Amino acid sequence: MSGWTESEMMVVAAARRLTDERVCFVGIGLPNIACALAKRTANPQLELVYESGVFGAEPARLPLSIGDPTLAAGAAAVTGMFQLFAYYLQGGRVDVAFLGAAQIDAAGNINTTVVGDYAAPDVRLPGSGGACEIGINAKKVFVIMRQSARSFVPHVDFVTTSGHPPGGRPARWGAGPALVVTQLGVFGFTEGVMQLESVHPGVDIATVRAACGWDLEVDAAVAQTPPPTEAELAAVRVLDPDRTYLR
Amino acid sequence: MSGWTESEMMVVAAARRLTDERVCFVGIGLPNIACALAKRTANPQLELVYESGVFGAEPARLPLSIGDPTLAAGAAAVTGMFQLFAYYLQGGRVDVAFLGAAQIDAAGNINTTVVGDYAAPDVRLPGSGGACEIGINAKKVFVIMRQSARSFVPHVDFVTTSGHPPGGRPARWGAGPALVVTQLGVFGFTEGVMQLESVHPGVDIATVRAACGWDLEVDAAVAQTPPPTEAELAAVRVLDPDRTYLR
Amino acid sequence: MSKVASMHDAVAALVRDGDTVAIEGFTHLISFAAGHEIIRQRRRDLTLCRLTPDIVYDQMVAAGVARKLVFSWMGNPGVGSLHAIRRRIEHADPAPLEIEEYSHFGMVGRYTAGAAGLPFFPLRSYEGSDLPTANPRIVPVASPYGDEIVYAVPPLNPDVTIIGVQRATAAGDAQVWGLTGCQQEAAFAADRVIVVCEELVDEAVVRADPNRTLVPGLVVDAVVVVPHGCHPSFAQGYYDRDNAFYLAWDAISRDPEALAAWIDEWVYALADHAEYAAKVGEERWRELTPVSAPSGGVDYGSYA
Amino acid sequence: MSKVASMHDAVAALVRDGDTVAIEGFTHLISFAAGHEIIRQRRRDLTLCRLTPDIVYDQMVAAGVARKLVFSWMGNPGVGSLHAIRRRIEHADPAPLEIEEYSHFGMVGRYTAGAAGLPFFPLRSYEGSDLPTANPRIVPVASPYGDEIVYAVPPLNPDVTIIGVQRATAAGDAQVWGLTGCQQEAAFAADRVIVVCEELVDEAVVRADPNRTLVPGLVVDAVVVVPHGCHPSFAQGYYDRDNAFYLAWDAISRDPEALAAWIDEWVYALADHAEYAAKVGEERWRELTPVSAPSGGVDYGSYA
Repeated sequence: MSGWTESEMMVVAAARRLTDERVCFVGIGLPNIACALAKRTANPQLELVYESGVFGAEPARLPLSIGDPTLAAGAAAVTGMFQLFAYYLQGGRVDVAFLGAAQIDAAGNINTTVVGDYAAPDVRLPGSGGACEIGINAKKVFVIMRQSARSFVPHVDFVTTSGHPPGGRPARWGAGPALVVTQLGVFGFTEGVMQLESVHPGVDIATVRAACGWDLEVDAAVAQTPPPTEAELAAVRVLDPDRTYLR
Repeated sequence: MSGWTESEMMVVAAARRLTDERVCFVGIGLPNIACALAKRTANPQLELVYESGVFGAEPARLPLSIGDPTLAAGAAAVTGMFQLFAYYLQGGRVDVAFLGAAQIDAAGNINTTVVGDYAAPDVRLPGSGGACEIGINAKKVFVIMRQSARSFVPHVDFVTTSGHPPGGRPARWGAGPALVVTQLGVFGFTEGVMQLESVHPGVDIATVRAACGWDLEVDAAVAQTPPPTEAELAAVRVLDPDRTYLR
Repeated sequence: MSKVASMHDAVAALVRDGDTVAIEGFTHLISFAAGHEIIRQRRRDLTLCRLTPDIVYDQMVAAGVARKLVFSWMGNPGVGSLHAIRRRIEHADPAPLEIEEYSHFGMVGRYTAGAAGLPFFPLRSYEGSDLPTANPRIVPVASPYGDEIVYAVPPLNPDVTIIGVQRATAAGDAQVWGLTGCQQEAAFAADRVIVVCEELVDEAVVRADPNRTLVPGLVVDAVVVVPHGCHPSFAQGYYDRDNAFYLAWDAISRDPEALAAWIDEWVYALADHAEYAAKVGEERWRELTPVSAPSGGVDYGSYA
Repeated sequence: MSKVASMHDAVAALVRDGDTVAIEGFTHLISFAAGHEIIRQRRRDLTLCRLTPDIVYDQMVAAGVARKLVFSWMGNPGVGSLHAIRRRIEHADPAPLEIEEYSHFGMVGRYTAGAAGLPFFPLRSYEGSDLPTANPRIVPVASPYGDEIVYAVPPLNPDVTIIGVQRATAAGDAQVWGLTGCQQEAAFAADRVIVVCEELVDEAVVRADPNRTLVPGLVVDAVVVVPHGCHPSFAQGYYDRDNAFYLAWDAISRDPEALAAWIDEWVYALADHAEYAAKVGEERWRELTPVSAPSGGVDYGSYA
């Protein structure tokens, strides 16, 4: 069981941050795995909410998407998307939302729409899904994504989900991004600017800085993320035994 | 079986008008009985819609209110009131609505709110219920009510549900009232003004005029409503065997 | 984790003098048991909200718990008037009663806006009606597309919503069949929610059919188990509306002394709804119990 | 009274060149069978609407049926991209594809406004996002109460909505369990509706559990019975998502020739979905069939 991949460290670090949360809105992609892991490790009481219309899921396997039948079967409630977005999300019942991102900038602006120009894109990404309103209506937003100089950019090409603008986030925008977990480290926000909170074991600060498109200031004494426990790794590998999603 | 009450003639005459309709929104009170009768006589295919959230009811007994459990049991669909009002009614799926009224005037304005001044009422009536929006969103509106000089008034004390204003009904108000059935006769609207279409058997025109608060013009050759058939009366009396509701 | 409480304790903890309270359920699953306990605990100055104030609100108003009524249709359904409420509105007898009046979809829209965190809800109603004059909170709003005008109603966020349901878990996941009215919206719109269930069931029962869940435990503060708790209204599949009581209420409600005596006998003299149900008597419950009509089942599949 | 039709006849009668078409179902009950028949009948210039254009829309776009896409999330869920769609957007290869983009709740709000006859739907979204710049149909709207601003989206009324359901009657009353997405709103918003069911059931089955009815026959024009009609997506309780296919699609979709060959082999060369299902094979269907997990039942009571 010793040794772990960067992806495994990333989802383990993300799952841990859900220890004290109650209601978590689960985004598509990596958040799906991180939250499924949290439910099996850090916080079995966590209430998982999916934009597909599920509240209180108890997934019996790794959900293959946010609309997997394992999420509906055995859930506390399954409802239409209107009710899910209007009453659960917009009504303020979600403590934390875990989102993915293709690009993020130091202000926490998230881009999942397009690389390059909107009208003539270099890469057309999936788009908002529910992320735009989730980022506004959840009490706080966590992000999990792979970090590189191409994904951690000075300015996102397109703001899909709003971060912390200069001068602060207006109250009606909600609290916005509070945490970013990558394969290299964990980031928080101080006065609306992303800061490295911890680096994962075996990662040096130069690597983190190189995988960041802006000049990231890092305290030399930055903490190290505690390594995955045996129990955490075992749970990850039960979820994704063939490493289909966590290479 | 020979002989019938005024109330029986009234609901029979009302039920017949649903012969060619498909989807009927059933108001509280007398409409409830008239529509239940229509379903058993004039039009067994009639789809009954209730503001309580029922579509395609097959009431096994006279519903005691528009929220009777016999309406939900065996219906084609039971849904929340949001969906019922938003999608079925406001979405334009209702062919005809059958409403009751405490007061009506020659323009078809309906009052179910108050007799006297709103702020200091002589008689506080139940209020709109769904009638205000039903009157706007159903493709047409039928009314069933007891007629007297106190209920057929020159001007209603309060417009709960809009009739035909001078100059015509604006398009966004919908078509509005098309028919009024009372214990004395059947009324239609010509250029937005109520006209007697037929008198019930045994009722003379003077009685109809006396039971009208405005100077009702009546053609001396006005038609007579065909009397209830044996089958219609039998169906009425199965619905209300103790004459609790149709004295 | 269990939120199960007695009705006494739930009302004592969650319903406060001056609160805006909604006991919802459209003709179906009206928690008379909760209304009676609010009377018993002598709450005062409540703003009572409900699409259809019916007998339970007539009783509560007669007992003096309310200063204001927010509603869309006020009557004894299928029978006639609520005379205690009428006396207060028509004659300020024994005291005035403030009213705030909408249509049904207006009230549904208000709960919907309240549940959805929206500052208003747009609807196609009120054209040509005097209601917006009587209630200036009903206002026109222009569409940002083209020149269409619709009407808006403001959000309604009760301090407490109380709903009757057929079954719930100890955590408050509540399932309803038959008429579901606007209980979901009223519950999500509220600061506090009391679920009053006919039966307490294991979590496994709810999780076997999650589409049936109308209100999740997430928004529920207390679960009160009260068999027959909605009498004389009904619980689909459990008991019928007690129509004789609805008919009888007309005479009781017309006579203030008879009404006061009824409240004394059926509310104050009884400790709780169990005593009420015993007083109604087994024979009546037998008469009100419908013949079984099972829903059949569906298969969700197990995806492990 | 029966609306039962073959998929060929339903598409031939109800889907026209130039139509705005929504095949809805959020990951669940996506009618691939209908998408394939639209390809087979070589419809052109469609505006395809859907919260989540996924593989079936990639196939339809690749086959040349669409001129425009209206959506909120476009991808191969859990896997990656839809390459045929990306080629058209990124490189106009082999032709441009117009897009109109919202968020999920924006699309849900659009169907809701469309179903409810509202000129707009208000929602709390889009603050600080570039989406309103990219799509000028997303506009701010002021609350008529106080000075709050929310955003509005315009109604979406498809010419045709096609939904997959687990069971329906010949009259079109359709019942769904598991994820219900926004099929109800999309159906009520449409001019024409095709219901594609796994099973045709007697009216008595539906009427025994009317709360399960998502879409009434009232709004349905054709009922098409297609077992396994949503493969490779899933039907709760009937079959699982065929994840191997979703994973395999990535490579197929990246290669225009492989994609064209796939459409030839799996759509054009087959007369209908029955042939498709036979070609998938009994072994695969066995693998995808979940273990039974019955819902249990409730009692509605008989009130005669």
